[in-house]
Amino acid sequence: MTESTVTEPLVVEETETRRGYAGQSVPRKEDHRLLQGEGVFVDDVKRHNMGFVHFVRSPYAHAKIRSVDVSKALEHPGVVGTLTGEEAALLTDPFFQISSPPGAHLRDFCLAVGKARFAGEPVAAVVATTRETARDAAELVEVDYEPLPAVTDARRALDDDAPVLHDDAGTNLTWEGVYEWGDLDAAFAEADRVVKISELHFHRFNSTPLECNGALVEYNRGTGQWTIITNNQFPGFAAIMMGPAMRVGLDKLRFVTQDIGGGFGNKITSHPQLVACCLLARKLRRPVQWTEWRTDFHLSMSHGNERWFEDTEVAVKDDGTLLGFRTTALDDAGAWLRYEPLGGVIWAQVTPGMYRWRNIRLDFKQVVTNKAPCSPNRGYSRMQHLWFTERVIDIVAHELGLDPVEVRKRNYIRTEEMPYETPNGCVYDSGDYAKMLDTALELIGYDELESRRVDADARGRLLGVGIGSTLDSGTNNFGQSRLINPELQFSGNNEVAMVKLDIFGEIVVTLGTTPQGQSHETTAAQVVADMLGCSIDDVNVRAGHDSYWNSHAGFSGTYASQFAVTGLGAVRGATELLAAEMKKLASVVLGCSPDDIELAEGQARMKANPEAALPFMALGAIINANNAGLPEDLDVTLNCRYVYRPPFQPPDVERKFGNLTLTYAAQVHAVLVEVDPETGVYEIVDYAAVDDCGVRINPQIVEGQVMGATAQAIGAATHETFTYDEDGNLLTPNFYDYHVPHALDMPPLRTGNIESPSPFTSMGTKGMGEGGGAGIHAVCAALQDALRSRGNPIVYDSCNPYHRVWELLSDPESSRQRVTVEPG
Amino acid sequence: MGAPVVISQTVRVEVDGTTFERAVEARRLLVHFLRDDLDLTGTHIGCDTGNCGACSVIVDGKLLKSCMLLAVQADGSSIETVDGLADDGQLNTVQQAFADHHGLQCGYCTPGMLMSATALLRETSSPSDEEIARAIQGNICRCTGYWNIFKAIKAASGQEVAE
Amino acid sequence: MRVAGERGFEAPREAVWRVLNDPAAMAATMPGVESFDVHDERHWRANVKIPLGLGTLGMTMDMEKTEEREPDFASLAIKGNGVGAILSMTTAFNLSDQDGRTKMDWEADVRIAGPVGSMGQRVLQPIVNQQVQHVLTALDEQVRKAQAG
Amino acid sequence: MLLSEVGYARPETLEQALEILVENPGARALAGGQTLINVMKARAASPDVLVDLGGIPELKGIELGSDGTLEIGPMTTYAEVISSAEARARPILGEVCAQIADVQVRNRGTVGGNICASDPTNNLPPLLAALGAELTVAGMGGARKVSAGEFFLGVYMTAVGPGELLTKISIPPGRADGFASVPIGVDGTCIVNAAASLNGGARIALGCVGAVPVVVEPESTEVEAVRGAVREAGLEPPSDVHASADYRRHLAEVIAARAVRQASERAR
Repeated sequence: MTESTVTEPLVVEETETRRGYAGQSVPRKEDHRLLQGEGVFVDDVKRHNMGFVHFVRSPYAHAKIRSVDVSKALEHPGVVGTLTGEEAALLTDPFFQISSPPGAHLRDFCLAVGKARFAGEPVAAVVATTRETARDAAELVEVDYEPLPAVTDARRALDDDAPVLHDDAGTNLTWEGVYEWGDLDAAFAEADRVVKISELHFHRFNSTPLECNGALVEYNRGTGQWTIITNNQFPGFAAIMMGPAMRVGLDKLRFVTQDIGGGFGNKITSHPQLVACCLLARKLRRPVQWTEWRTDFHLSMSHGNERWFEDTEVAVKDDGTLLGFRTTALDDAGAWLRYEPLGGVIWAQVTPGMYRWRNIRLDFKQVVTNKAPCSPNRGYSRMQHLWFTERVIDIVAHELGLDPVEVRKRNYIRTEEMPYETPNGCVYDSGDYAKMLDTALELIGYDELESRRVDADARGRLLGVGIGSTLDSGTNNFGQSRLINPELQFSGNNEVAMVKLDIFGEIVVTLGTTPQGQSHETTAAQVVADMLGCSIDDVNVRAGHDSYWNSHAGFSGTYASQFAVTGLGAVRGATELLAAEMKKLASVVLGCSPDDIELAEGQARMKANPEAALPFMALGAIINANNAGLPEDLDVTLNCRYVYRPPFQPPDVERKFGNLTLTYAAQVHAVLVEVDPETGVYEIVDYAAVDDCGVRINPQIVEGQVMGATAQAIGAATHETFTYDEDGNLLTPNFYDYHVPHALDMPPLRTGNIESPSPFTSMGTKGMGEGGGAGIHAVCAALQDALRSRGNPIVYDSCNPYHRVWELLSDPESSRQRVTVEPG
Repeated sequence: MGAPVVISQTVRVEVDGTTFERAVEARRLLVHFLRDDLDLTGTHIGCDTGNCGACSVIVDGKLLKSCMLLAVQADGSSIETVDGLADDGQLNTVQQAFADHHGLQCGYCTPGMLMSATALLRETSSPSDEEIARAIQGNICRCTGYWNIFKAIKAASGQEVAE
Repeated sequence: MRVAGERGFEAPREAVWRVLNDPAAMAATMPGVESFDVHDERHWRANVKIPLGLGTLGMTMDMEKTEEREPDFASLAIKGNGVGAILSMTTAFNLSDQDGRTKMDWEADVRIAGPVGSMGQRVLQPIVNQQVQHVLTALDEQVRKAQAG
Repeated sequence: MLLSEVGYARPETLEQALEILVENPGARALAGGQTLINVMKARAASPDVLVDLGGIPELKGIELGSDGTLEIGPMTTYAEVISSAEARARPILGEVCAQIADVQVRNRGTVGGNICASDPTNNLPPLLAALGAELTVAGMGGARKVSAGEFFLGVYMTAVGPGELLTKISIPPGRADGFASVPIGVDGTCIVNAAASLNGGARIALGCVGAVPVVVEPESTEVEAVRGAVREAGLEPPSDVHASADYRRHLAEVIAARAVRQASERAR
């Protein structure tokens, strides 16, 4: 364990959380409203006299904006006003940039100013009394564009003749960093073989939450305050971005959310549109409502990072022992750095993947291109890197004629090595990867594999098996942002919860998070009910988020696999405080010491004499409504707020060394595919997903997250891709061409679970839900295995639609040219 | 005398047992009519190409996507939506099965999913796995991977479900 | 997308050249032309309604003759602006004598952006090919007319 | 979402419908709307008036003639074809309709709408071309019959001219039919599809490889003969994000052979 990890401040006996609700699949509190269509999603909210916002979007991927003329739109009946980029540039300052120079020099406003940099970028906004009228009027806005050449391939972005997106930066290379740990020269000197892989490509896609972005914004002229009802999933970040840009304090921005229709990270970077709505609400003196439609979302919002891995070299022994690797990661951020370049460091949370190699060099370059801006997507930045490490393992095994299962087992970090410090100072808290692999292989029927190959062969199909083993690192140390920009004053992490006992004995829990299906109301209630010894039905967890509740801190939100640690850590802390106050109050009333009091069956009672008991209702009533005669020095409010703070130190910026996340959930997936060699069409015929996220508060909810992550990985591996043509037109702008898995596409799934409690969290839980994209790699590996008899093609892309499989079948050689094996 | 060409007209529909009458533009989609004009926001919108099924409702006994139908085309019809499934806050069998088997996470696709399940179970009392998948092929869910939804619908039909 | 081809005309090169450089004649070759204005011998503007079975696609097309080498070569840059689509197109033709007949080698690079672009290339490419064929057939017609009259 | 302003009419007779179409050159027939309304959402096409054919009884229904000819009203939905006893006279019809999109679309989408949309990815245009269907097109001046081969003129363009409507789809008897496709995901949008009919000579129609179905008539039903015939058809398929022209050309051969195989099995 490194210096940076200290034991948790909150110590409670294991037994207290092991009995009771925690660990049980109790029914979800959220379901009753959602199943009746009574959830409140952002587009469900209405206000008197609200206007509807429609954005005018650039049809060009790259164009100078000579002029924007809104006069015809303003004359259109039903139109109440407009906003242009020029106005925005006067009324706001550019958004704060996370990057160090040259990325730091980008001037990013809520609407395009002077230049459009991707097709679909908002250039102006129109507000009208109906949705349809707003769109009609948007078509009347006359924008005079001067089209410019576009760059859509990151590999061309740094060419001398490549068009530069941001003159302020002067280059398309917005951030670069060299990461090196261990002794590469020694590793390559020791190697029996060096496997060289010229290029691998992780494609562009995102999780496409079914609900797109939206907001309803009201401006209070008297207080100068905006109420922003939105489905943004990280209000803390949005506020930090918006306040300075709008030149107001953060308390002038009230964020309100109830139900969110999926997020997966894609709803973190809606702050530009939110600023546009704020400016319109103030300018037009009425509430404005913005709903993003599917095509808008695909064109302009939060694509996952596309990444190229160039000139990879792997040092390996003949027995398959992996010594180290070198590679260059070229990351395509799209046109703006809205959350980037954090992707330039987040991957380092899982630097060695699940493996023991100690010598690693990765040159990270991030460029901007004329495509939609990237933002976090389930598995953010780690997924790309883990896909790379998994591809390397399988290509090495494949080329050295070794069994991928054996190579994994030989190189997996061993359970007895846990907690394991990675070459860059991260600490893998616990796990048993080899056991997970065995479980996955058993679930997939690995023993009958050969007979299944024969059977498939008889049907003219090629069977392939693939393994994907990944990590879901949870609870960020935001100090890692300093590896991107040493000037940044962020570090650690936090989350808030408040728990109170109300006048009629009702327990009210308020969270700082913004769940999008992760069932926080249910799991929080399980923990609270267990700690207070009452029924889960007596625990009311408020739905959603409201910054007026004051139950949030800088990093509040729902992202980066952490609720089971940060969210529940805060809930535990607040409940501990409340329990102590309840005992103290009861001891005063019953005339004993707080230590004589226990909380059970909805009462505070004397351990020695359970007859002497005060129901919670009595406690609530005494403090809130019947407090005369209580001792003056009785310091009890029955309304407790706790800020959970994980034990982090800022990382060593020079060595790029330190603990970047607190917990490491693990996934091992195994998949069987059958390929039709005539067409390249393939089918996933069996799938096994084994997960280990430590102690599970609600197994059914955890399994649901595993299933969801699996389905998204299957979609990404097979058909989901944001593909652009050379002019920067998005060729998959909606669900017609962007094919997500439908019911009939789903393979049979078997799930398995292993529980390795985290030593670093009070309940042994680990953040989970992102899943690490194990399925993306598993499908790639299975395809490569299936095509072995057809000229040994190398699967080099993370997305393999039928046409790519056919290309591998019809011309295996060109893919093989990417790989060479040389003596060490 | 030919039929008149109208830009807007009064539409009268029965939704979940209540009759509504509103003047509406011919161009307005049924889903916007339900959500914006009738304030029945249980029915959702997840795409703009008729692919996702979040807006699925049952019109005169037929399961349809209310984003591919003009409100004026629904004039005189009887519409069933998610808002009408529960009996005074009491979840019906299908809703309860979705809760029991964790057939929803964010809950956004759920209203459409429930209507598709409802339509299926009316015609097929104990559907096979294949029939269940076919019945919800037109409903996209991004959270669950459908597996728990398959379970929920099977259980709702009274069949054994392997846990 | 790029489309190219060659076409023969039963007419001398000069005749074909004249038609190709006569705005009025060219206008007659374009699908669904509603109005056609000549700003100068290098700049024309046409309002067209391209017929699609599901409705028509209205566009204002600005054409500029970017290069001209009489009597065999010319190139045009065309910018179309419509509600559903933005079209930018460059096209060039090369005429050569073939014992009395005239051979025209032509090529066009068509780019479409905007909502129509989202209909998918498998729909757009056939549409473009079809409109090109329409233009070429109409051109034949115009050349014959010019010969006759 | 959010269509442009549009007029709407719901005639009760064919005459009324034709009248409106003639009086309003910018008018378009609205059948099931499962394509047209989506195109209007994208505002890629904006008709001035929508003529809703849903209220015209004579455009609905399926009849099986004594000679085995199937006569299908254009406003018949896919679901009605699937469940129609008469339609089983040509089983491939119901089978192919059952592969179209999903329950909701099959409940609303119509046979007439599918072929009049003439979207290159649709299933029915190649199927009807292969089956040798005959289509009746009516205008104020009366009706005319068009063979499926001549019906499809381009993407979204058919022999149904301004002021005209498709009023009937006639399908000759036969059972030796086959259909194969490579869709994006089960029942998804087709990358390439092919229909084959062996009722007196082999006729194959390929979809998604051009603006309209390409009809190929191989010498024999042998795989190589079929693939050769497709090769010689000189297809020029579009390239898109799902398939290059080369891949579509290759698939066309394979899929054609599979459609023929299915048809041959039924011929026995």
